[in-house]
Amino acid sequence: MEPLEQICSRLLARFPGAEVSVLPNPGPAAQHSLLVGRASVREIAEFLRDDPLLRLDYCSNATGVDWPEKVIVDVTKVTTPDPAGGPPKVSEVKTERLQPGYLEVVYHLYSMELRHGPVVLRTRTVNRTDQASVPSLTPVWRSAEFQEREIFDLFGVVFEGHPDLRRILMWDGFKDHPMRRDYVEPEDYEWEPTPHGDLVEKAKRARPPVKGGEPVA
Amino acid sequence: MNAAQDTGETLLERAPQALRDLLTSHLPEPWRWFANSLIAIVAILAVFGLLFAALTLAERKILGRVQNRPGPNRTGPFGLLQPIADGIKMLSKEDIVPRDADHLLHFLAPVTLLASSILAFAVIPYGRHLIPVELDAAVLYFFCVGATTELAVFMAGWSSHNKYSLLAAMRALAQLISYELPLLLSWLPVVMISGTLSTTGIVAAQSAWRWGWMPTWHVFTPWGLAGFVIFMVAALAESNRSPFDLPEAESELIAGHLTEYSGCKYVFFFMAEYFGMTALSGMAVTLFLGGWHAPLPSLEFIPSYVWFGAKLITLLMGFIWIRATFPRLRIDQLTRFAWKFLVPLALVNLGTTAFWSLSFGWTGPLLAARCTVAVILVVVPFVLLGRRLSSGLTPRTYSYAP
Amino acid sequence: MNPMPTITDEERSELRRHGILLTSVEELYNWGRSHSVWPLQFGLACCAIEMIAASMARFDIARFGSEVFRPSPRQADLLIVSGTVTKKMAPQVVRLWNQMAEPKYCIAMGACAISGGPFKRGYNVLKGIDRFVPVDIYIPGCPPRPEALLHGLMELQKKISGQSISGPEAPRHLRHDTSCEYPVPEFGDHDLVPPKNPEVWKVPESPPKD
Amino acid sequence: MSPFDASPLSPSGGAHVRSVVDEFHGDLLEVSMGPHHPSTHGVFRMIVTLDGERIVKLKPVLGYLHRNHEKIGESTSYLGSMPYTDRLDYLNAMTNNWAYALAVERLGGLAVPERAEYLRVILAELSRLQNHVCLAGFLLQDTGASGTPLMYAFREREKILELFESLSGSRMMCNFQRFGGCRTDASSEWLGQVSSLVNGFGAFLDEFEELITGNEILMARTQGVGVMKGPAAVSAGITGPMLRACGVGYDIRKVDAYGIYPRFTFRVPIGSHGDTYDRYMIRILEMRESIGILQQALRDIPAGPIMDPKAKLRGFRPKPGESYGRIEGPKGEIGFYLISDGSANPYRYRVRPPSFVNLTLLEDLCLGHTIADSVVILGSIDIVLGEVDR
Repeated sequence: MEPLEQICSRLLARFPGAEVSVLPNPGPAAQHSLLVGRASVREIAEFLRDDPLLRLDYCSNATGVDWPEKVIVDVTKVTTPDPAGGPPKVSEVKTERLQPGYLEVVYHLYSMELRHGPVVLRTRTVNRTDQASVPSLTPVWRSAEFQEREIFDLFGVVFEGHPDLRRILMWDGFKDHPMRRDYVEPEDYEWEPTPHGDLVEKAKRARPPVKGGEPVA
Repeated sequence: MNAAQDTGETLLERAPQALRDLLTSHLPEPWRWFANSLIAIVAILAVFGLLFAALTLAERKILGRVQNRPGPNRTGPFGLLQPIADGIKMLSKEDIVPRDADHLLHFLAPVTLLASSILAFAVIPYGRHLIPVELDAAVLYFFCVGATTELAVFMAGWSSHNKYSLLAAMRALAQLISYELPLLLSWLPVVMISGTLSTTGIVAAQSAWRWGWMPTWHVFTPWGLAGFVIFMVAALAESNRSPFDLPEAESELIAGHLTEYSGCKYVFFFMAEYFGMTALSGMAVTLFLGGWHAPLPSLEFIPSYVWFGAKLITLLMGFIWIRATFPRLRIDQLTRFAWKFLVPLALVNLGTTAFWSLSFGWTGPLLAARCTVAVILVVVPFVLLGRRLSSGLTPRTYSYAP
Repeated sequence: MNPMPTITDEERSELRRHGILLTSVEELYNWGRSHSVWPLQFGLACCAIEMIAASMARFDIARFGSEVFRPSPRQADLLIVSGTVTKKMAPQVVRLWNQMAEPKYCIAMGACAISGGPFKRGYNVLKGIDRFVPVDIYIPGCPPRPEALLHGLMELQKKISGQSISGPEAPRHLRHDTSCEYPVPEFGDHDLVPPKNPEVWKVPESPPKD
Repeated sequence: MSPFDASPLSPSGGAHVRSVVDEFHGDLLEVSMGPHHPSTHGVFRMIVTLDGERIVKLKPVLGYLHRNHEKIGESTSYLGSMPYTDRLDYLNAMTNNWAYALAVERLGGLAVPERAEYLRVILAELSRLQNHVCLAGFLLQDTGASGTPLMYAFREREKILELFESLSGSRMMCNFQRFGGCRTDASSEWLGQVSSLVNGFGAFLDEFEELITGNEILMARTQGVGVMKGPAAVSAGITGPMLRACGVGYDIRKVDAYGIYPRFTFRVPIGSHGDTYDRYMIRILEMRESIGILQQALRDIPAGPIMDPKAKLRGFRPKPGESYGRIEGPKGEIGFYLISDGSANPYRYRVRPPSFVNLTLLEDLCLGHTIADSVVILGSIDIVLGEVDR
């Protein structure tokens, strides 16, 4: 299979306005990924599927990743010359900036015909609340049908154009999306005999006050 | 019932009769008839009730044997008391009637089913002198009573107010009506040959010996063999046994029409299934296997009811064996099998029987011709229809990826 | 008049050894119930495979008369909760339990059915089926071996044999002060409503010493 | 038509929500099969709309065994997730372990000693044998064969489980593979036991096939039932024996050549009809190939260490990055997708379960068939709910 950079440049040539970039994977696995903008992900997916050199006809895995907003601390060194003529004073200035959170959908694509892969395709939502939608790739690969429903259920990514977007694993009246990192699960640990760290803490919190016993929060 | 004074009759042969007479001989005439009938009813209920218990155990034991395992062996010696434990439990279990069910029909279904299956026992000759009711149209009566089961199964399915039960009821109707026809057609030849609808008459027609040792049972003629096989297949379907146990198909319809039945009513259904199976086997013995006749002249000293019992149990074991080994058919395949295979075969078999009956007097080389023609008339349609039925179904060969 | 002579259990078993069977309605009833426990054909997760294995040739639950796995709850006596009960599944399990005809028993098979087991931390995992259904026998293990299930069945038989028809020890279905129907929980926003049945399950009074 | 002319939406309407219109104004019956049903292989549920007995609409409902595997995996260390993977596809703990170990090894850049690779192959193929033999038994059970084939299948399964137990200490939940090798070494007696089992397995398969494969009822129930076409299967991401039954010879053991599979000679059987019978037969044939692989592996297994000395099990903190590792499990492609942020727990832990994706085409396969067929088709897909719902 041709290298990912080449695919990326071919894509840019084919779809001039598209946002396509290669997102490197720093780990030893070296499975780099194609980061594609929401707007053009459907066309690019179709191109990847139908291009005779790639023929990525098989979408093996589709999954979501939650990247909540986080505070990134940028440290810049500021050098102020010492008025006394000594060595210049180096001080660190910390600026905090808020990286907005987003949800990411990752597709692992293989070719059954040409027997190569994987090409990792990623796309991102604008944020995690009101604009958490990306185009559905189910019309391109049917195998995404259930997996996208699962991502919708557990992460809350809304797939535009999905034929049957309903909750799949949780019940219909369920609120929230439990795989998000800030999901607070209902606590009903009344009793926890095994020392499971945080479980014991949760159990202690939920325990009813004991008469004459140790005070329980 | 007059006691025929055959020469070979032993004391044991007359024992059931004698015992009854001992009990009722002192009664005045109308009461005596009443007592005699009552004793017959009690005897049938007792014998077949026990046979039902033994059969459930035998089924579990034989299934176990087929499947490499011991089967029930903890309840009593060798697990012999297992049916009793099951009975105690089932009869003492809560009886649930679903709120939305049709209460009257829900109650009537098992009762009707059980009653009609017990009624079928009335006309089967169990031994030389053992027949509860001597009817001229006994065979007709038997199958009329048997047809009531369809009604009862549908009642059960409809009244339960359960979708699975309803589907099962639809299946049951389709299945039972489809198989009623081959069942009826399969015993018509017997009536044609023996010229009577009375079961005792049919048994009597099979009492002679050919060449001094070979019994003239109907199953030993070409048309009789075909009729017997058709009868048994249809009987399997009529009694909802595997591989035709579609109304009760566990893997699709939970327990079919039984889904909403618990406790005592469930036992009734269960009993009726086994009673029906037993009655149909008993009728098969009567129609095709020479009734209570011994298979060899030298074995006639053994009482006739023992022979009847032995043949009956052999057939019942066949039912169990089939259950242990076959997958289940689908409903369309099931009806297709009845209409496209069994019914034509049974109709051809009528023709074969007519030929057999017309060529009654043929001897010498003509006798050989008679047998050959009859065999051809049975085998050729069987092969042709069978081939059509299973066309396209073959084991396949597989290739390997490059 | 003398009161009816009573006979002790030892005497009775002594007599039985000599071939004299003395029994009472109670004993016969309990014997019948305990030797014909038909389980519901109902599997949840990993433990279900071991439950199937227990009914297969090597372990053969049929020896105890229990191989009749009935698919319909109406005809079953024993609910084997074999595996993780999720919150989505819990109402179904309770409903099945309600659909079974008395006398009925429940075995919690495996760590998950007892307490949530390894999946206790899950947001969708019920932390023990005994929050909604009264459990007769707990079989620990993940999953318990088929032998353990057979042992659980034997313990259940012992438990049934020890019940008396009347009095405070009577089984549930023979008493008038208890209901045989259990409320089915409903789906809430995050959890079941209610999360437990206080009639059946009570928070342990005194937590164990840490 | 080449099997790769992928069209994502099948002619039957595919992924679209079907609205059912009954032309004859007859009543359609909606039946909810499951989550408690004898033949849904666990707590699977199908909402089936029936016209008589014919299926006009079928909607699978999942999640009754959703036990939050992925969420738990994200708050557990890399080593701590290994026992949880056992409980995904609880028939095949060994292959689940391997897939997870493979993903972590890629994430951390670990090597695996040769003897461990051989052990993995032996255990994976044993796992495949017992999975396929169970599937054959369950499938026949679904056709109504009152338990007999299942009993014979479980007889062989028990023998294999005994081997697993003597090696790992547990019958089903083996927790045997580690990233960088295996947990315990196999003794030569154990290998001898495997060898005698493998040598006898062919005879068992012959017996089993003789008993049931040629049965006309079985053929009538399975041939032409639930036909799946190659293009639809490729697009729907069907993998494993199901995919190969419709003529696509895609086997990850050959394609990815992970582990030491290139060293073995084996063939990949493919079907031509794509129906339930093919799915059954492909598994029988795969078992025969597995016997060959096992014999080669048992012959060639070298002595040596079973763990990579550089692998650190406790407190394993891979560098930030991500990896996707997949193997050919008995049910299809089982993959693990891990994202590391450098801490002791994975940032994202995702299982790509084969049975879950294989269910995608369930409705298409069942439409037009009867309710009895739907049970058989579901049986031939070979789902395990622990994996479908996770």
